[in-house]
Amino acid sequence: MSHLLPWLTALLCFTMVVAALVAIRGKSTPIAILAAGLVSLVASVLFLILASPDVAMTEAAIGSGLTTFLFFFVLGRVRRGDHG
Amino acid sequence: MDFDWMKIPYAFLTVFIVVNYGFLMGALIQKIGARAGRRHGIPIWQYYLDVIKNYGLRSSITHGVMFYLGPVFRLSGGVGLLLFMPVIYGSYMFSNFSFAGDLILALYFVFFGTLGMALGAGESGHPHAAIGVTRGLQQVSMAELPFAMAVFSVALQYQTLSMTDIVAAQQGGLANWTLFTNPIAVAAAMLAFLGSMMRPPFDVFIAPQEIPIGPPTEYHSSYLALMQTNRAIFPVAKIVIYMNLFFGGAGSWPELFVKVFFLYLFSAFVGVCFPRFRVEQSVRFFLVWGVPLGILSIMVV
Amino acid sequence: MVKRLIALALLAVFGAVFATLLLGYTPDSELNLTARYYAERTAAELGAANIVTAIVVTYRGLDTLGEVTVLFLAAAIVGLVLANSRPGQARERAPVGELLTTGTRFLVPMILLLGVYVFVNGHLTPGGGFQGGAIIASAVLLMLLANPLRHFSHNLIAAIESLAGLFYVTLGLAGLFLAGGFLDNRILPLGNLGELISAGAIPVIYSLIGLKVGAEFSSMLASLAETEEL
Amino acid sequence: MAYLAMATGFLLILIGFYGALTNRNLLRMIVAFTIADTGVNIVIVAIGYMRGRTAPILDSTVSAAAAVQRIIDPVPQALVLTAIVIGLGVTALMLAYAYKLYEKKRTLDIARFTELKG
Amino acid sequence: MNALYLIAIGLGTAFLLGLLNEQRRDLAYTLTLGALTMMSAISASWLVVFVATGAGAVDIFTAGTRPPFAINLRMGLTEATLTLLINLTGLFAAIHMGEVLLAKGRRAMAVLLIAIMALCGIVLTRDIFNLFVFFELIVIATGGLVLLSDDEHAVSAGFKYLIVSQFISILLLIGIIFGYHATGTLNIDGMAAIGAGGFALAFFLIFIAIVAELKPFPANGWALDIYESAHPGFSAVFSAATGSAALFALDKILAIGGPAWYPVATAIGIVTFVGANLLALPQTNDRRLLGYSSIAQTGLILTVIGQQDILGNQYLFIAGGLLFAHAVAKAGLFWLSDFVAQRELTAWASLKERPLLVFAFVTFAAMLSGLPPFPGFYAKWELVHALAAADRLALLGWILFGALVEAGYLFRWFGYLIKRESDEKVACTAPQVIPVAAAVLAGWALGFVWGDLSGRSNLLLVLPLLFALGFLLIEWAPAWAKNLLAIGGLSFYLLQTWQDYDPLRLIFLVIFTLGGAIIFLASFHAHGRRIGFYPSAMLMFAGLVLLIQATDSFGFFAAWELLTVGSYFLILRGKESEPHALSYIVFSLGGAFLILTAFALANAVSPAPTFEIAALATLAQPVAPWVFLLLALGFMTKTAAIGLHIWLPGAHAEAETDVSPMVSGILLKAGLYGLFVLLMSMGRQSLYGVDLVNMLLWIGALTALLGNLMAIFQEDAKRLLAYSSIGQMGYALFGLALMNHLGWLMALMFVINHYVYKSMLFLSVGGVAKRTGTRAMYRMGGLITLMPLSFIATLIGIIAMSGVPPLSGFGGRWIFYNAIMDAETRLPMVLIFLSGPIAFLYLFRLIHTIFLGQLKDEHRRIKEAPASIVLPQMIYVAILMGVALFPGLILRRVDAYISQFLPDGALNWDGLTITSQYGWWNPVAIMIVVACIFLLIFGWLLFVNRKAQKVKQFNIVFSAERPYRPETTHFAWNFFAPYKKAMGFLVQPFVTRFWGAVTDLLHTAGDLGRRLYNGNGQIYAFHFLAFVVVVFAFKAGL
Repeated sequence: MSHLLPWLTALLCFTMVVAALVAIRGKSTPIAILAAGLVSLVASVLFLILASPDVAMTEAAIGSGLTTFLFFFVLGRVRRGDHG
Repeated sequence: MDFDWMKIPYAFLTVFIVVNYGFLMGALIQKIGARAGRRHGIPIWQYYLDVIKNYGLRSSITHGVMFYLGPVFRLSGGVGLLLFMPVIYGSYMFSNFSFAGDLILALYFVFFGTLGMALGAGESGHPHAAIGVTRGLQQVSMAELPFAMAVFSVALQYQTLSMTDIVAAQQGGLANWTLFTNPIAVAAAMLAFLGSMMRPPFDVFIAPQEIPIGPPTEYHSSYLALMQTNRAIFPVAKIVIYMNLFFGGAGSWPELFVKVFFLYLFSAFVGVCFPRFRVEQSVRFFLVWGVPLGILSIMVV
Repeated sequence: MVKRLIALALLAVFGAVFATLLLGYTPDSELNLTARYYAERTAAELGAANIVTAIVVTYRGLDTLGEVTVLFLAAAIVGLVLANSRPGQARERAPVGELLTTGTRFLVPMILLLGVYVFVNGHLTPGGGFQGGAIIASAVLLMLLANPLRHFSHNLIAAIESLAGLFYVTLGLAGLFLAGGFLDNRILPLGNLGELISAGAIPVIYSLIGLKVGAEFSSMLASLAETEEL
Repeated sequence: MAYLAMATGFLLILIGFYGALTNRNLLRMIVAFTIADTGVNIVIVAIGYMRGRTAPILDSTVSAAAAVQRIIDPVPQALVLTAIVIGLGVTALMLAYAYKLYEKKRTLDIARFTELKG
Repeated sequence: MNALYLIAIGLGTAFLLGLLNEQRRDLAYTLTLGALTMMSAISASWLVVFVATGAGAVDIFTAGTRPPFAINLRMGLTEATLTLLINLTGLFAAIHMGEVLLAKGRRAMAVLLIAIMALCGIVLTRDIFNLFVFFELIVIATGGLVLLSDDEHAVSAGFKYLIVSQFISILLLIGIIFGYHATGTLNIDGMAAIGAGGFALAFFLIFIAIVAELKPFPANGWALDIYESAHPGFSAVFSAATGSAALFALDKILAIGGPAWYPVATAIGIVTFVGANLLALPQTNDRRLLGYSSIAQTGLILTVIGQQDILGNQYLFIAGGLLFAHAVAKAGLFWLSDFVAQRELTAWASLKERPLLVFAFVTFAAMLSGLPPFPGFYAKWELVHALAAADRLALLGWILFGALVEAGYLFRWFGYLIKRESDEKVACTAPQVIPVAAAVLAGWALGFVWGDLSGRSNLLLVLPLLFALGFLLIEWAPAWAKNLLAIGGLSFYLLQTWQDYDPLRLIFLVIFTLGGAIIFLASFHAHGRRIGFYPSAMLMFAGLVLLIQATDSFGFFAAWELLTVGSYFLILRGKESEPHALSYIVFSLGGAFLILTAFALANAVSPAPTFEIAALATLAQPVAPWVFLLLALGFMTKTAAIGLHIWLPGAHAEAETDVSPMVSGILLKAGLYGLFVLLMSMGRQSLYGVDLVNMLLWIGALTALLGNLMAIFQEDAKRLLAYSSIGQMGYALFGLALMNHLGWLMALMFVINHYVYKSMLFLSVGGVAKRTGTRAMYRMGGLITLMPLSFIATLIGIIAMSGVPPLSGFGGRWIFYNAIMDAETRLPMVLIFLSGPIAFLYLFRLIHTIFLGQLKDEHRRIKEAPASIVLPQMIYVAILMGVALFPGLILRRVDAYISQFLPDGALNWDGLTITSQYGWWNPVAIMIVVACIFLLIFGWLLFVNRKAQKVKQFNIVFSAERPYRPETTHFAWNFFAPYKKAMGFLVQPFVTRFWGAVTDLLHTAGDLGRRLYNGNGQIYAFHFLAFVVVVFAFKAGL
């Protein structure tokens, strides 16, 4: 198990970077938001690997959960004019 | 030197001599000028006639207090200037009130009459009076500059501001005259002299033969007589300054008469030869020719 | 395009700075002074098994108080910002699915319970007030999703939030009088390490935090939910 | 591992910054910031990580006495907790602002809100 | 009270508000105010304890654990003062914003409370992460409070702020965590003990993040938008409280970085100070301008923080002085801005109907400009001295330059306030008034405290100044009563102190006091209460007498600033004087800064707590010539030497009738006094082989010439006199620079004469202008019969001034000629020779075109000037006559006094004749001779022409016509046209163009800088990142 951890970490990191790039450069805002949420979610797994369960929980609950919902709330309100 | 009651009759005597000399010399110069122009000219006693006539005329008008006082200022300026100077070198009798002040007093007192006259003429309300005054002032402001510098140069040369001392330093022969010991200063001063003698080419502000402009425009009768009297005294007094500073002064009245006459003639001579300058032209003239000479004279002394 | 290039150029410098930091970084082999103190003394001093919690609630309690205040502020300001945007009357909305409604009814109590569990056990296990608060808020979120027209009592939320906050501050002040200082948890007996009722005031405080955070998140969500679609 | 995580964290920060600098859409800027925030959190946690140690929680496997040798540095974790919550607060606030701005101008383009300048 | 209560009360109350019913807003508001009051009281109690006992700082532990394992706070003198400032600002802001807080409800109040609490937290905490948390609280609270504004742009401003804050906090966090990793602690003191050497990069990130909270130029666009759009009540907090807290935070952080980072802080600070001030120049929006000014002031304090290595134990005094002056004044101005309906600077004119608000504005502007008696003045003094002592002259120069620019726009603004028109009515409500009043009180109280702490004379205990300020309290009294009091005060002061002075000082003192009293006689013509006149005038006179009193450099400089400010207010009272008063104050302050620098340089080489003026004599190379140069330049701005003269004509001409003589006849002498003192103590100095005194000689001569030359081309009588003053001051400067006995005597004679005849002429012309309603001379004419007394005064004045015997002016000329006989340099004399006759031209113009020539129809019924204006003129005529006859009365003693310094060439005063080594002069004899000749001739004329009658106006010979229109017959306009043709090239407005170009350049720079701020929040983020990069490069290159 432990020898797999670095690979897993690398995979997670790669995923985060890709997701982050999608969030930044992607055309669609909802997908960007989801990608950002994904970054956060993956990060919380990474935190677990880094022996930080408290942080992992928080990141999962707040960073990826609540934040994403907040985004969608607002996005839902302003969707029509979203051409920026 | 100090005051002494005897100075009062002496002063009157000085004034008397200078007035007569002034009348005669003025007419003479006028006549010379006329002859040079192939005209007959005025009789030598013409100025006496004019003055007597004008004193005799009774005028009943005045434009106001300053108007009334203008000629008084004018003549006071001339007489005062004369009396504040040692006219005849070495003579107690004709050193008059020179104990009251030195060369500087004389230089500044020149303006006393000018100022009063200008104010008097101004009150007449005649625009030409003001035009004349301004022209005169403008020209004289620049014309006086080389002279002031020459005076400074001479004062530096002799290390004194006393006119008597300056004359004293020039005694002992022609070569001791400032004319030869400090020719540049004299040259500068003589340019200024031309400018301040109200003769062509620097006479645009007096211009008597044209439409009447200039300070005397509104003056007539006894006012004019006072001014005519001053015309006799003032140039002489002024030339005396030049004579004392640059031409060895005069040890006696005849010497004075001769020197003053030739100096006066000099201005007349130049005047005959040149056409009249406009004011800005004469200002520029003195700026370009007089001032550098004056500066030079200060620098080399 | 120029903007992007400039951005890249600027970020290149930052990248260099970060790279320098990264390359200069050597992991500690031993705990540093502060961490060592916490590792050695937390259990004895504060009686909390979860050292992170002990730090969060007590040693760095002032930070946490500030943190809670950040949320309080954010909630208040979100409320303020959106205050004028609230619609005057109820909006027409398409009904949401039956599944969601039913699911909500079933799930909400369980989620709430889970949230409470998380913050009550904060001093023992991973998790605590913030995580628990977030979980509680997710219950509210669920309810909002199920019934967008639901009107939450802002006063209720505010009251919970305020009371929790007040108690928090009061407990902190009690530390001044009863124990070693502001936010000292030893105003209550420390109990035995690892038990639920232990670690002095930490569970109480963390619970208050949980309530407060939950209320604050809920308040934010509710405020946002009540805005009008533009 | 920590290096990798930290590098990723930094990379996320840079990506987030880039996004915030180049996206004119308000919401996308905020998204970019959350990514950068996540990056910061990763960096912080990575700093505290020590190979071969466990989470700073005392339980049956980690006794209080052995803690010094067994656990990783708890402080960064405490800090990250705070940072995450603060990040959420700021994000929420920015979202509310974005909504308000949109309400005013019906656009999310940051370049349109330039009445105040000079 | 434990300092933690500051936080607990703030937070607790904020939470408590949530429990209240949303409808109980009054209660919530009361609670808020109560909490803020209690917090203020706690801070105040700490402050009292620290001040009373001198106790050291107290550490406050949390969590029952010692630092670095738990967060600790610290309460010391600085912290107590700062938290008091913050809490009071918060309290008054809450009062000020009462209406909007009540409207928005408890949430808004909670946000405000938390903001104030967090600011206190920033000040108190010793933990760096805790600092971060508090900063985040501030960011969010700011984001919320911005919204209290009714400006719809506030939202976008807030968003821009949040964007940049995100960048800042990310950098800060990274810095903190790496700092922690390097040191194993988060405690600031713990980190400081280890030092930032091992984690310089991380520290850089922390540093730059905190610096960014100070809104450094140019990465501060967002802050300006907030200042512009936020509610002014909050802007006050944002400027005064947030700025102070952030500065203190930076100060704390720098303890970690250590001295290696001071230069960085200094560089950022000074760039911010100068840059923000430049950008403030072209602003027209009041709040945005205040924002720029706030940023600039913060930059200045940051500079001071960066210079703490050389400030020693003065550090807190200086930083505190600047900080409090800035905070109180800025808060006050922001609050004041609420009285103004529109946001243009010119709209502030609506305040002028309310003298108390004007007074408040003056207080704040003076505080910001560092004028006495406010804390900034003392701080500036010490700062400049410390910088000079450490040889950091470039920095010193930039600081003063920035301060000058700042004073420029502040006083321009004040000019708008006083001079522009506005229809708006100002409504005052108690919540608006209380905070402003509190700020005013605080300002004066701080002035007192700082004066007390300064270890120098506390200006607010100086009697003449108090006397002047006392007039503020009796503004309700009628003008005549105040006038009596002013005359009495000046005379009393003279009576009390005249024995203390040597003859030279006594002459100046007499002119300043008795001279002032005589001019005040003319002020009896004013009716009503004449609000603002007496405090300003007496402030100027207080400065003048203090100048004479001063023996050390501090007293001298303080007096100098006081008289400058007083005279500025006086000048500003003129109808069209707005731009002229502005250029006056800018030039004067510039000159004052030069003087300050000179004193600082001098003090630097001969270190002593107080620098005696007399010690100037002991200065040696290489400092001495520089000191000389700076002082001379400073004094010459006051005497309006050529090149520095452009402020004078407008300022003197546009001033009120009785103010013109004050500023011309009296105020100019202050500059001469300075030059006297300078030359007396320092003598000849040369720099790079150039004899500086010789330079002065040239400047004096040029000034005399060009001043006079410009005077002759003026159509405006008072302008003519003003230019004439320039020329006259040139003469006096020339005399001084001759550096011989008679030169000084002449200068002194000019001091007296110029006072007498210039005051007289200004009064006379002022009286005429008052009656005719114009100052254009060509529109006057022929007034001699209607205003004979004014005419006489003018006549005597111009005779005296032109130097024609027998009046006193001649004495001056005579001494002058004797003096130049001794001079080594001859060339400058030429200019003086020329300027003499030119003076004649304008004097003639003055008297002719006003009193002679043709009377205009519309003036036929005017009367002599009011008796109160004529009376002093007659006194002057008497004085002139007296001085003309017996100059020895005054000059003899001075002559003897000067002999102490220049023994050669003293005059001989035996009998009535005054003798020098070259010539002589007998004023009495001259007078008698002239009078006799004059009277004789006058009598003769009366005799031959006794029946003369005055004729009517147009009874003149005029080309055989009788003119009928006085306008066409009065030769007055463009009087000296030929001269302009011939000499006009000398009076091309080169100097005006030069200074105009300088001003334009500054404005253009400011305008170009403004383009940076294009309003796009994203671009502001670019600015910030670029700023970080630049600072990084700077630090790396250091």
